Amino acid sequence: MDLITIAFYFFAALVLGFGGVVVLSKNIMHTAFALLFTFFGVAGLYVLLYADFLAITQIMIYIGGILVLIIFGVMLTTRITGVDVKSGKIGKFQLGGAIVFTSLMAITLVVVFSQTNWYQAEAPAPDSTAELIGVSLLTNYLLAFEVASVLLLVAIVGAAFIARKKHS
Amino acid sequence: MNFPILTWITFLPLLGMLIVFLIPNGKDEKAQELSKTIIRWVAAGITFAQLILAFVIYFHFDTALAGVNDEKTFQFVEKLSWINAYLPMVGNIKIDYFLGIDGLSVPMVLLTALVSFLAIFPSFGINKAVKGYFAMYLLLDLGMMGVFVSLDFFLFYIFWELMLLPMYFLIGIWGGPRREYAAIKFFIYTLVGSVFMLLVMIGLYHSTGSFNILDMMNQGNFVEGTIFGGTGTTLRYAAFMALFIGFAIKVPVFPFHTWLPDAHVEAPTPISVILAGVLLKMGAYGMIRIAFPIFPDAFAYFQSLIAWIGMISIVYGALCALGQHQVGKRDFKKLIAYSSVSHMGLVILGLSSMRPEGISGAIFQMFNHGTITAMLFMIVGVIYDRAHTRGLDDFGGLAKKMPIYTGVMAIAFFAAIGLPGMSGFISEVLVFLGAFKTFPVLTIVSGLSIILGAAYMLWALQKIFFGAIPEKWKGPWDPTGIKYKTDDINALELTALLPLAAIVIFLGVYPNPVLDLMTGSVNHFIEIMQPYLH
Amino acid sequence: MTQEILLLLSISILLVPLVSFLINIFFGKRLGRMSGVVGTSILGFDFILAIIVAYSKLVTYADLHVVQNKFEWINLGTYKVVVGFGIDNIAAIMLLVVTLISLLVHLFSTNYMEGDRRYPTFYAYLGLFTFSMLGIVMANNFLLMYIFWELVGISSYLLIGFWYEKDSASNAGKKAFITNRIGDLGFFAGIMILFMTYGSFLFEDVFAGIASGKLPFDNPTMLTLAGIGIFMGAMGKSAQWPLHVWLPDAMEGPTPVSALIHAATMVAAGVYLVAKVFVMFTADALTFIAIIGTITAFVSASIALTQTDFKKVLAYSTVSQLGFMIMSLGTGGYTNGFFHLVTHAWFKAALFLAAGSVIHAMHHAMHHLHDHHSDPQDINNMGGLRKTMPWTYRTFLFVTLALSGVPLTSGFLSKDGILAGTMAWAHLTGGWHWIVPVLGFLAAGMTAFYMFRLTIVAFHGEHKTEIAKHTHENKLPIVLPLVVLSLLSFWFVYSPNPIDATQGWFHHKVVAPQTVVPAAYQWSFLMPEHASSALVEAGMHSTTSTVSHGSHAALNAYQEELHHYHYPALFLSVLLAALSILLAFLIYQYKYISADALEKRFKFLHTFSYNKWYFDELYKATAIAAVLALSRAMAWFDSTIVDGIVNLSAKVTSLAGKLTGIFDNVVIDGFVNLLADGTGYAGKTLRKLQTGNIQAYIVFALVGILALIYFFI
Amino acid sequence: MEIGLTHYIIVSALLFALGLYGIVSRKHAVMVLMGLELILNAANINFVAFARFGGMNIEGHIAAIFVIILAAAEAAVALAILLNIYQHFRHVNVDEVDQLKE
Repeated sequence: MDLITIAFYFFAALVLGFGGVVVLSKNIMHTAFALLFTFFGVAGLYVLLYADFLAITQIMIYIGGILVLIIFGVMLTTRITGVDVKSGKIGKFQLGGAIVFTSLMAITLVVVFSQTNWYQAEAPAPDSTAELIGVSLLTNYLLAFEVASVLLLVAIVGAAFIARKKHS
Repeated sequence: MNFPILTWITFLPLLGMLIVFLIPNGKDEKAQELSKTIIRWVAAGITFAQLILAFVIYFHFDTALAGVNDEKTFQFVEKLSWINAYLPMVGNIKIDYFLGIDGLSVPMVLLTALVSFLAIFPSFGINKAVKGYFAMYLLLDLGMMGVFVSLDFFLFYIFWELMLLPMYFLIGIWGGPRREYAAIKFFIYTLVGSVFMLLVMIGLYHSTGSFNILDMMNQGNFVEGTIFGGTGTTLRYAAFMALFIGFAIKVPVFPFHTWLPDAHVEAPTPISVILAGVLLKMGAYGMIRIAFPIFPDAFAYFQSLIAWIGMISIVYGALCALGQHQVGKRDFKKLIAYSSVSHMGLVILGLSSMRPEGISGAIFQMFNHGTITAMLFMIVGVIYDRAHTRGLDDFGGLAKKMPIYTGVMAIAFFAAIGLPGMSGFISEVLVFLGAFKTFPVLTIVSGLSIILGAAYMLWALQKIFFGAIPEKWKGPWDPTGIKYKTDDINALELTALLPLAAIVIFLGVYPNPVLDLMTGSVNHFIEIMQPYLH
Repeated sequence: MTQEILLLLSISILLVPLVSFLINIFFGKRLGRMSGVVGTSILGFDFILAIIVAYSKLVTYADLHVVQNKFEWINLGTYKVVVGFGIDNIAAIMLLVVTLISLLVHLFSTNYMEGDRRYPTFYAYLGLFTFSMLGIVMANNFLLMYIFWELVGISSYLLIGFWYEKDSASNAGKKAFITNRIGDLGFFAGIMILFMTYGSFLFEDVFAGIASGKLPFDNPTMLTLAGIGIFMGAMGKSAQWPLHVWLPDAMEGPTPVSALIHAATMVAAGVYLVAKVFVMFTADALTFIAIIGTITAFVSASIALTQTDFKKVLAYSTVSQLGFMIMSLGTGGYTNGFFHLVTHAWFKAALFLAAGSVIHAMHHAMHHLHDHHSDPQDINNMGGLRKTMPWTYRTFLFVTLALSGVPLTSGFLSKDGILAGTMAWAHLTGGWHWIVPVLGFLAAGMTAFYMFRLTIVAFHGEHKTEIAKHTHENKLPIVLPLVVLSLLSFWFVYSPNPIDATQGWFHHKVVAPQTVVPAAYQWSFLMPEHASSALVEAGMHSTTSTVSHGSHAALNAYQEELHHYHYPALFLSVLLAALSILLAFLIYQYKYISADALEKRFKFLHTFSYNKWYFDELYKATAIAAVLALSRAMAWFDSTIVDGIVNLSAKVTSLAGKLTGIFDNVVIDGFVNLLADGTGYAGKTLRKLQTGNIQAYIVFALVGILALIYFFI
Repeated sequence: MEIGLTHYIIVSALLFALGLYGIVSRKHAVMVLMGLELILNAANINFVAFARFGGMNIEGHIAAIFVIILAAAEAAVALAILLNIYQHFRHVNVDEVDQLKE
């Protein structure tokens, strides 16, 4: 077992373990913090996959942005002053269905993924992907890039518009 | 040129529809009026842009390239694979998005753009469901343009059907008192034609394995043993006849013409303009683009029958038009509708001659009939808007009241009776010269229409404009002076009419700008047909 | 002057009146009264140009048959339409005639049309007419000829119906146009035959083609038919029987228009056309032409005898004289026919303008007397105008003499030539053809009679009404054209010898071209004798470049015969004219013979003539009624039978629809309802799944995806 | 055993399944959103893994970046909607927001 293998299993465990906490925990604040660690784990996996730029992005945006946003959401929509910071339960029938079908899905995916003979090609590890991504974004994917920026703008404006207090 | 100009010119109206739909209706009355005005001008803008594109096409069109059955010499070609799928039982279905124009279609593209733009102006008077009207109008425009630019039979068929629907609503909703009857009649007639076309289209696909019209023209592509394989078989004759009838209904020729008077009488003015100006041309266009070159052997077999049909339409239409002076309600529009039958018969006669002057004349006649009849219907619309009647007996002496209007009207009337110096004369002469070489006697008989045409047109001119003015029209049209400030034709109506008048006169003196477009293609077309003619 | 400049000038002559038309139609309202001055001065300029061109052609290029250009108008690749303009001798002379008469009419109208509401429009139409007429004159091909032919027709239509408030005027315009169109159909058919055979519209190409022996459909009858077809165009325009009915009605137009269009120029276009294509008529076609001309001359002269409307008399006289010209051409008298066209143009224009002068004066007098009911054109309302309108009377009398064929006038020269020609022709062809000169002489005699009847009743004697008493001589713009035109009717304008025109310049410049028709189908006496063995060469010779002219031309049998008949015809016609004039004086001036008694005695003939041989009624009862009935029947057929079938099929379909509907309801619907009920039940059950809960939906989607995955793996 | 593509994608598959379970089983809307984030991350892992083992091409990374962008936008809008729902219903329990039913 070399270092990479160890690192992989560590990060995989991090991701799946905290992922499990995210979906199973009753306390909404716990969930949020578990999500933080899940994202960290994913970032670690990225590093192992030579995706240094993405790893940084993952930490910056997910942890710095999205997670904070989610926590804000939790704060704003849950009566913190009250006791009920927990998520309510759902019906037993539905819960059963959810468990059965998601595990079925998991099994199916795992079986399919492991049995498929994927196309693979060896390639040397690049020095840094940041430059490559930057060049690609401003050449081949310029349009998509611009559209994405417009999308973000629209999302911001739209979110602000939807969330504003209505004076009625 | 990489710019997909044909796609643009065809689908611009779609953009227009979208914009029209997005314009809010407005809450109070003032806002509603504003919204209507905006919608009208958006439609005008879109069709004007289309006209500009048509001019771009005109100026970039290379008259040296013949087209017809040769994909390489088609121009502005756009060819994309559209549907390419394997279906169990049917086999491989391959339909292309295949657009292109040659000398046979370019005059029609120009005409469509021109008439669609100019007919917007009479549409300004429509006040009922303006948004729907202009949306339908633009959809109609799309369908018409599509028919003239598509080179894939399936695509052609889709545009053909696409144009039917808005027409049905335009007549059925915005029409006159018997609009439902007329709309349904129009719809069913055309649908019957379409069914014929569909059947033959499927048969052709089976025989050639392609929906490409150009491939179908190549007789070598017909697989032996399939339904339309071989030459001169009964099935081919039947298929040709089915196609011919399908197109003839649209032209329309005797005896498939009775939808036309009803549709014209009931349709609102701008729709009559489009109907006569563009729609009727599709039938004849379909014949030279599809029916004749795909089944040249059957054309040769039926050539004299087609000439007969043309001759009968010419004389019969003229006689019926003359008869309108004596029976029925003496409806002005009906008169012009029958004159259309007569004039379109001339197109059929010209096509049947299979000679360069005859076919050029026929295509030119299609163009001219488009402009002249568009003028005539707009002219009827002008007095109908004011007097709310189209009866020939209801008028008289308008020349004194409306001198400018009378002048424009005289141009249109004289053009319709084939007066030299007007474009109609050139095409009429070319058709007659061509047809005379192939069918001398029929041509002389058709020539009777020269006399009959003068008779019914001058009669109408006299009824409406000369003599004494009836008591009820003595005063101004609109005593309040709000809608009609002067008694004469107003600037908006003149805007629509004057370009047409200018074109009619210009092409009458110097027809080459349009004739040159088609010369190469027509000659090539005849070369293709020649081996099959007796 | 080079040929190019000559042609350039000719084309300017053509376009100048068009400029006048455009100016007056677009700026007429602003010009107001000035439009008359503008129109007249433009025409004056045009006339000067015409003099230059005509002189240049007749003198400088006398050796050249035609000065012409050609240009490609329509090019259809394998197939070209070449047209052009050309000036030959007759065109040069026609240019003078048209522009001068048009100028005089413009001048005349400045006074005559004064006060009309549509004064500028009138000048615009005159310009349009002059343009079209000059186009006919200059065309060197059938197509342009036909085009201007129609344009002339339309300008005539507009001018006849100028006072459109009157139903009679707009009816007359319509009648004229449609009658002309009938002729034009024949004209066009002829053109189609020729174009199909020779592939060109140019006169020279067609003639060269005929001369080369190529015949339409390889059939000489078709050549004859083509000729007759083209002649039909002439019949329409020149109002030949049986298409003559429109011309008298056309008098509804303003009188200057009658003078310009319906007397001097447009109606002469038919004659001009026949002269232009004279060389291609076969013997049969020529005979047909001669007979039509003769009938026209005789019939209309007989009608003119009894008419009481001033202008109607002149109109029938015009028709009759046109018949003379056509008759002359048909009998091979090319020069004399065209000569009569020119001389007739002057004096008939003068007659009409004089009529206009009289009507104008009558109008003024009626206005003065506040009389709005009398007919200012009825000669029975006139009388004694000699005293009140001396200049009009003098000129009128002189041109009446010219028309009657009295020596020392131009009319004498030309009419005598025509009559001699018919006699020569009848002699050479023999048999029943003698009827042509006989009727010709009769018509000539009648001409003198009715013209003097008109003069005496209108101008001599006492004033028959108050109105006539109050007439006054008109102003200079009306009188001057009369004087000019009268001067042109003197013999010395054409020939130094008052009894023999062949010595004059006219007969030297206008020489019959040699026929191109193959010898087998043409009168042998019209064939040039020296070249009868080399027909083709002769044909080519006459059409392509030069025509030998003057007295050195090879005399053919016809010309020799013409010489023989010169004096007999001369004496006979002078005698007839003198007798007729005498008779007129006896009846109307001195009243030795009572006109009423004569009328009663020959009641039938009088009614027949007075009612114009009932041609209008005949046409109305036959051709027009038939066409109208046919069109009515067709319209009925269309709306009842054809549309009936359509509606019937619709009804049958809807009936079938109803029947299948019943079947549907009972059988199919039963089955369908069963299905529907089943579906409905299933739906109700399944509806419970539609909880509206997003998470439940996701679960369903999940199930679906899994199912798909398992299905495909 | 060498850590290869299969390992990564199995991790991603399991993460996906977890996210799915989160979406389906949780009541609180924010938690549903978190489940969604897990699914997106699972997808991203796939992208990057395939990019790494399919010849080190950059396209996978680009796709992942766009997914992140989308996630950010989605989170913003979704939370805004949540706030709205909260104002309307005074709670954010998805199973009780069943206006779609009718």
